[in-house]
Amino acid sequence: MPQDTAQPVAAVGDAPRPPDGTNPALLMELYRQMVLIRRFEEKCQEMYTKAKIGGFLHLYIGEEATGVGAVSALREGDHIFTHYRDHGHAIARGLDVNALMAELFGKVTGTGKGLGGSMHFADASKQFWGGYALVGCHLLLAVGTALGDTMQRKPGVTMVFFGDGATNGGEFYEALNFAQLWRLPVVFVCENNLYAMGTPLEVHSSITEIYRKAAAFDMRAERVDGNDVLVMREAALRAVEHARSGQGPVLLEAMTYRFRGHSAQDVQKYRSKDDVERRRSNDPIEVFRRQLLAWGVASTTDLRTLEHTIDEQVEAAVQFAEASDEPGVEWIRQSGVYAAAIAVDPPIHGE
Amino acid sequence: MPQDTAQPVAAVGDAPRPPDGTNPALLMELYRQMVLIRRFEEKCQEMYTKAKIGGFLHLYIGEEATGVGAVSALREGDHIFTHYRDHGHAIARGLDVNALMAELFGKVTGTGKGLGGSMHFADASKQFWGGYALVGCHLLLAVGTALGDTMQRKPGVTMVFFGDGATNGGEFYEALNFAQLWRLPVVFVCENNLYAMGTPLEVHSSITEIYRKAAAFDMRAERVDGNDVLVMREAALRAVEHARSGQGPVLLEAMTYRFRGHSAQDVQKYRSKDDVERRRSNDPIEVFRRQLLAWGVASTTDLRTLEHTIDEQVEAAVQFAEASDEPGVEWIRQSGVYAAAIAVDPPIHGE
Amino acid sequence: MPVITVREALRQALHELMQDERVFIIGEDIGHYGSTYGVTAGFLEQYGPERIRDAPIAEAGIVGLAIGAALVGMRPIAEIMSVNFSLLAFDQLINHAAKIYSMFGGQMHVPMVLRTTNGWTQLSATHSQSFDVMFAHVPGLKVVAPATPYDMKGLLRASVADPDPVIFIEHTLMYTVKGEVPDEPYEVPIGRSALVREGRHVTVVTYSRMVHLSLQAAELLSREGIEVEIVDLRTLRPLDMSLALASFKKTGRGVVVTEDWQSFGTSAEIAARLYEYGFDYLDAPIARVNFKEVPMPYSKNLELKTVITVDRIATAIRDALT
Amino acid sequence: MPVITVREALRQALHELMQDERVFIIGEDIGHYGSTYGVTAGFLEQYGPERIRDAPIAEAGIVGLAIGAALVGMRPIAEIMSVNFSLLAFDQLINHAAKIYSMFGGQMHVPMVLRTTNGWTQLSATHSQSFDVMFAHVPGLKVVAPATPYDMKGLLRASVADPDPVIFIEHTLMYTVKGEVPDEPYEVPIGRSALVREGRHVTVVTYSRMVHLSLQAAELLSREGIEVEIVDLRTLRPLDMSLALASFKKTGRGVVVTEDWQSFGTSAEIAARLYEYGFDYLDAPIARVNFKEVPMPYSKNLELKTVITVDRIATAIRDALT
Ligand SMILES: Cc1ncc(C[n+]2csc(CCOP(=O)(O)OP(=O)(O)O)c2C)c(N)n1
Ligand SMILES: Cc1ncc(C[n+]2csc(CCOP(=O)(O)OP(=O)(O)O)c2C)c(N)n1
Ligand SMILES: [Mg+2]
Ligand SMILES: [Mg+2]
Repeated sequence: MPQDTAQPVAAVGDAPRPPDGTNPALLMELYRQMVLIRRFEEKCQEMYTKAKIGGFLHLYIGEEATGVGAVSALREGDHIFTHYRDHGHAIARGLDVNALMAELFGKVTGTGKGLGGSMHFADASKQFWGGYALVGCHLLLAVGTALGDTMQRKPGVTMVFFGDGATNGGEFYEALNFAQLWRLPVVFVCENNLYAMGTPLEVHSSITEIYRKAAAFDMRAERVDGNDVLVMREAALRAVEHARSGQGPVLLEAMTYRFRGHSAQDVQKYRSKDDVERRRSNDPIEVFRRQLLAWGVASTTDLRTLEHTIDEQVEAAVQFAEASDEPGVEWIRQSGVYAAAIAVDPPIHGE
Repeated sequence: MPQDTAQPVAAVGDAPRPPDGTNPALLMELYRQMVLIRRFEEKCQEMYTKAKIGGFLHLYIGEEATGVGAVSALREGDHIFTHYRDHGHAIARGLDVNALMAELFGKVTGTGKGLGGSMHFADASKQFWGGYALVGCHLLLAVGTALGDTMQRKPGVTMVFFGDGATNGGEFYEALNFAQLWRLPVVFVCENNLYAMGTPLEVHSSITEIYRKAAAFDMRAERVDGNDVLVMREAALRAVEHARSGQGPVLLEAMTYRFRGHSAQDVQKYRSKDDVERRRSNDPIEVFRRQLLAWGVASTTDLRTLEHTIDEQVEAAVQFAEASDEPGVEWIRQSGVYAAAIAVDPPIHGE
Repeated sequence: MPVITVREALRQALHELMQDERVFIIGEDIGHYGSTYGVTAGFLEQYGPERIRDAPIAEAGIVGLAIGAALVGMRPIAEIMSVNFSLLAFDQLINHAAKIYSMFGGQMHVPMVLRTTNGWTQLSATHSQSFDVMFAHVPGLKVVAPATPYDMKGLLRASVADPDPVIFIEHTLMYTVKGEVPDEPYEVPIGRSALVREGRHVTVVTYSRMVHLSLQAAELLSREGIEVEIVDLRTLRPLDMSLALASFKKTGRGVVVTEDWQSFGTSAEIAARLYEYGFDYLDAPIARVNFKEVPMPYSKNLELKTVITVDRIATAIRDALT
Repeated sequence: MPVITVREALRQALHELMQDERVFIIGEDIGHYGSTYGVTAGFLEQYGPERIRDAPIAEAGIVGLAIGAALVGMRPIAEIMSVNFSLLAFDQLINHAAKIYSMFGGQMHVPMVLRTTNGWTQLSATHSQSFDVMFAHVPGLKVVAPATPYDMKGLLRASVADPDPVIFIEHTLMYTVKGEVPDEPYEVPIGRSALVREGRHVTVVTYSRMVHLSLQAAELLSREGIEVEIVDLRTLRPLDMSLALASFKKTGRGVVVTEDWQSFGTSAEIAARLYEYGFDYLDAPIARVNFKEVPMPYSKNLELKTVITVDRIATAIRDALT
């Protein structure tokens, strides 16, 4: 029965010590990733204002715990798909920050040679199959890699990220049905930040507990506090294990919040400054920082040193991007369109 | 919670007397409709073999109780949408049998002037908005008429028919979400005949209790015996009342079975003759016939007379169709394409 | 006459149309968010959530509901914020909206309008496309793509008044374009092209944003002594070629400028018609100016080489004259 | 060489392709039902449900899963039984399959094939369409539409071998067409047209089922002393016009026959290219023979007036010569 597969909201991790199985090095690594994402995003905003970055820019600020916690549950050989709000997942998966900044600058040293930009970070070598910009439509691709792995008897699990707004489009449901019908190893991670662009959750979805949508497929589902990186990680570990062991897919609903607008263009009419401030007092990075200090995992100096290194890394990424070349015109020829371009006579317009 | 909205399977109507509120005239009318559908369909098969009817032909034989029971719960001002297997619903809604047969013959006296054929019966004057041939996609139109009615403060309820196979496509879910989100008066009737073309239910759907898919939207849902016309009618009356009173949409899953192939082309490799024979012993028309006799609603002679009249009616429909003219060439001009065709220079190809 | 932007012209038209109780707007982020391109900003506050319907992200649903509501007497204006998302509603538009009138023998019709946008600006491959040709190919749809504030207002009103489904294509880079627009209500008829510049050397046939770039190219060329005549098609289906052909008979030389991929794009039909009906006046092959045939690159540098510029149009016109 | 039907040729190709463990087939009713048009009949029994995947009715899902599986090394053959249903998968095809290679800077590619069918026979408005132009318009897709059993087999093999997404368009009225097909495996290259009949008076450019009707028209006309040259394009994207242009230089007269609506259809691009590149050899306007531009009527009588017949082709050719 559907309700059996659903779990109550996990409590914010206010335990007196870190959970079993998390050693200090791991905790510090999670913290490092979260801070790196935050600083990277802040730098992006700055570079956008300076017109070094163009197009749409969707920042992950405020949601770092969700991406970092979830991705930390994966191992090599696993797959990731995500949406246009993809910076956090890419950094958590260890994509090269220089290449990411270069991508935003539209340079040939970018992850996608400057062809994709902010919404389309990808690194095939890490099976990070990319950010996609059609809301909800990439979920089907994720079910496809899981199918491909299964048919090739590979042990990979596919994790796919999307927002609350993505759970009303038909593709979401088609994806869940296929995944459950064929018991494919997919972990669906819904980042419920309470808004789809400016449309509040209760305005766009007939139920506001997204994890319950899995009931239509008898799929295992869980709602978790995506603001707490360790709670998120634990839930993701359970889900990944469930999927990898052949028991089928899982839907995780991570409760989170974005502190910035939907994109750099958003003037945020739909929520008040106060609302955002209230949520900011529960900043996932601050919460985790206090835990690390309380648990004696690190000292204030340790964290400052780390944060400083991160600042330097982000600054270096900007230098790298700035110094890089733009992609060549072959990318607007057929050779940039097809893995195997076919010459014809007369040539295709644009050659 | 989702499970609260779901009801257990209603038992086959084996009551010693007809349910309250069904008078003999109504019972006879339901019987008449079921037999009319059956005879009409048998005649269609015959005419198809004689090449009087072309294209795809999807018969409703075996499923009569579902359509007749459900449609009987509607009143004037209510709306119907259905799929390509639309003959039963059209007859139950009282569309003119002559015009239906003429439509199949491709004649201008047809419901759609011979433009639509078997898959596209319609009668706007009865708010029977038509049969549609893209599986599951017409559900959205049905939610649209319900929205239109609501905005105009009209009391209409929209009933929409579709198969089990239609509940895996994205449109089904989008429709349910919109309907529940905006509490629109829609009754979704899924005719679960256990197959989508030749693909068995358990091969195409991750859950086989279709009504439970409504749980993703907190929508009221019920599984009923669609083989028993009175059980079907009762469930439909409840659903229509629920919708009309502003409490929102309902999903009804009617368990039924088609005795013929998916379409006239189907050689039915996917099920055995025995399976079909077993189900035939529970023929909804026979079951209801026995009830009528047992309840003393009619005598064998009454029923024979009625059946005879129906045979004559169907035969007359064939004569009518045969004698009718074909549609004129204006239907393959722009005037047949647009409610307000716009003349341009040079004219559109085909003028 | 007041000079206002395309955005303002559309807002005026929508405000006027909302006076009709049958009209409502359904789309994503048209209300709470304040409208992606500002066209319906403030409408939710003024008309309320029943008539300004913020929809879930479900493009098929948005269009499907609009069709259904149109069947029962409403005049829905559906909005898909970017045409790139409209692919998700292609079945509803092509298999449903475009078919209902004809397939049921004229019993019912679908007076709905789909407003959507073409456009680009470093939005990369899936957010910079034009599917004009796909809509224009489908009998049963009417396809309108105006260029000026005046036509935006007049054609939007005509589209909503029309009993058939209309695809109304705007352009994200055109909302700030200005022009004269009367305060009072008026309609511009669907299916009528317009002569937007007189000239005698060459005929440019175009529509939507390319009208403005073509006008700029014409100004440039005018200094070189080349006088360009420009026809704005305004509607793609039905396609009124009468003015373009009249001009072509005069000039014998044609340039078609459309902001989409060349192969199997809108410029193919426009050029083919010029050739077919203007055959006796042909002095040279008709040039076509289009996007380079690639998914749009993000890099600004490459993007600017992919799209159409005033210079590219001017060059094509000069070439057509030699 | 053995003479077999198109259906048999496709079956042969698929059986050969299934020898490669990376190949699998996903689609509706390809297994239990026994395949709508019989192409994969018996495959479920032979290859099992893991490789012959009967899918739910979810066209976006079928294509999306195929794309994903292709990314990780599989060679999926997705089937959408009728192209009319493919509109539901347009976003997956156009925004995903066609973009992935380019948008991510060449890091990955999508070796999937979508098999689908055009066709009609009293199936009415929503089951009788051709969207060839919509596919052919999209850079990133390759679009193949063969006419003969030989090409069906050879091009299907080439399509599955190709590293890019290929739309492979069959025709419901062509499965029983016969022709010579070698037993052994071979490939016909994508992007190469073929001269299927030599002649000297007029050039017919066509593809898919219209090749056969054009051949019949040519036979008729031959008796009248008109010798028709026929070019089968075989692939729409990329479009190889070399043989058509070579022929046109000889004849100076062209007829384009395509089984879709004329306005903004495939014949527009083909004609435009003939005009553009064959300008110096033009003797007369190029004729186009197409469907009447209406949703297909059910009535047999009207349907036959809407579709293309051998007679209509012959008449167009005669007219082109006068
Ligand atoms: C199919 C489609 N429809 C609409 C859009 C425009 N759009 C981009 S993001 C977005 C909101 C998505 O909200 P959600 O899924 O909650 O993700 P979030 O941005 O909150 O992370 C919309 C409507 C799109 N990109 N694709
Ligand atoms: C979108 C779409 N996909 C596929 C088809 C082909 N098709 C027609 S009916 C059918 C099976 C539908 O099964 P179900 O919904 O259970 O209805 P039933 O025919 O059993 O009443 C299929 C696959 C179609 N018409 N439309
Ligand atoms: Mg959100
Ligand atoms: Mg069924």
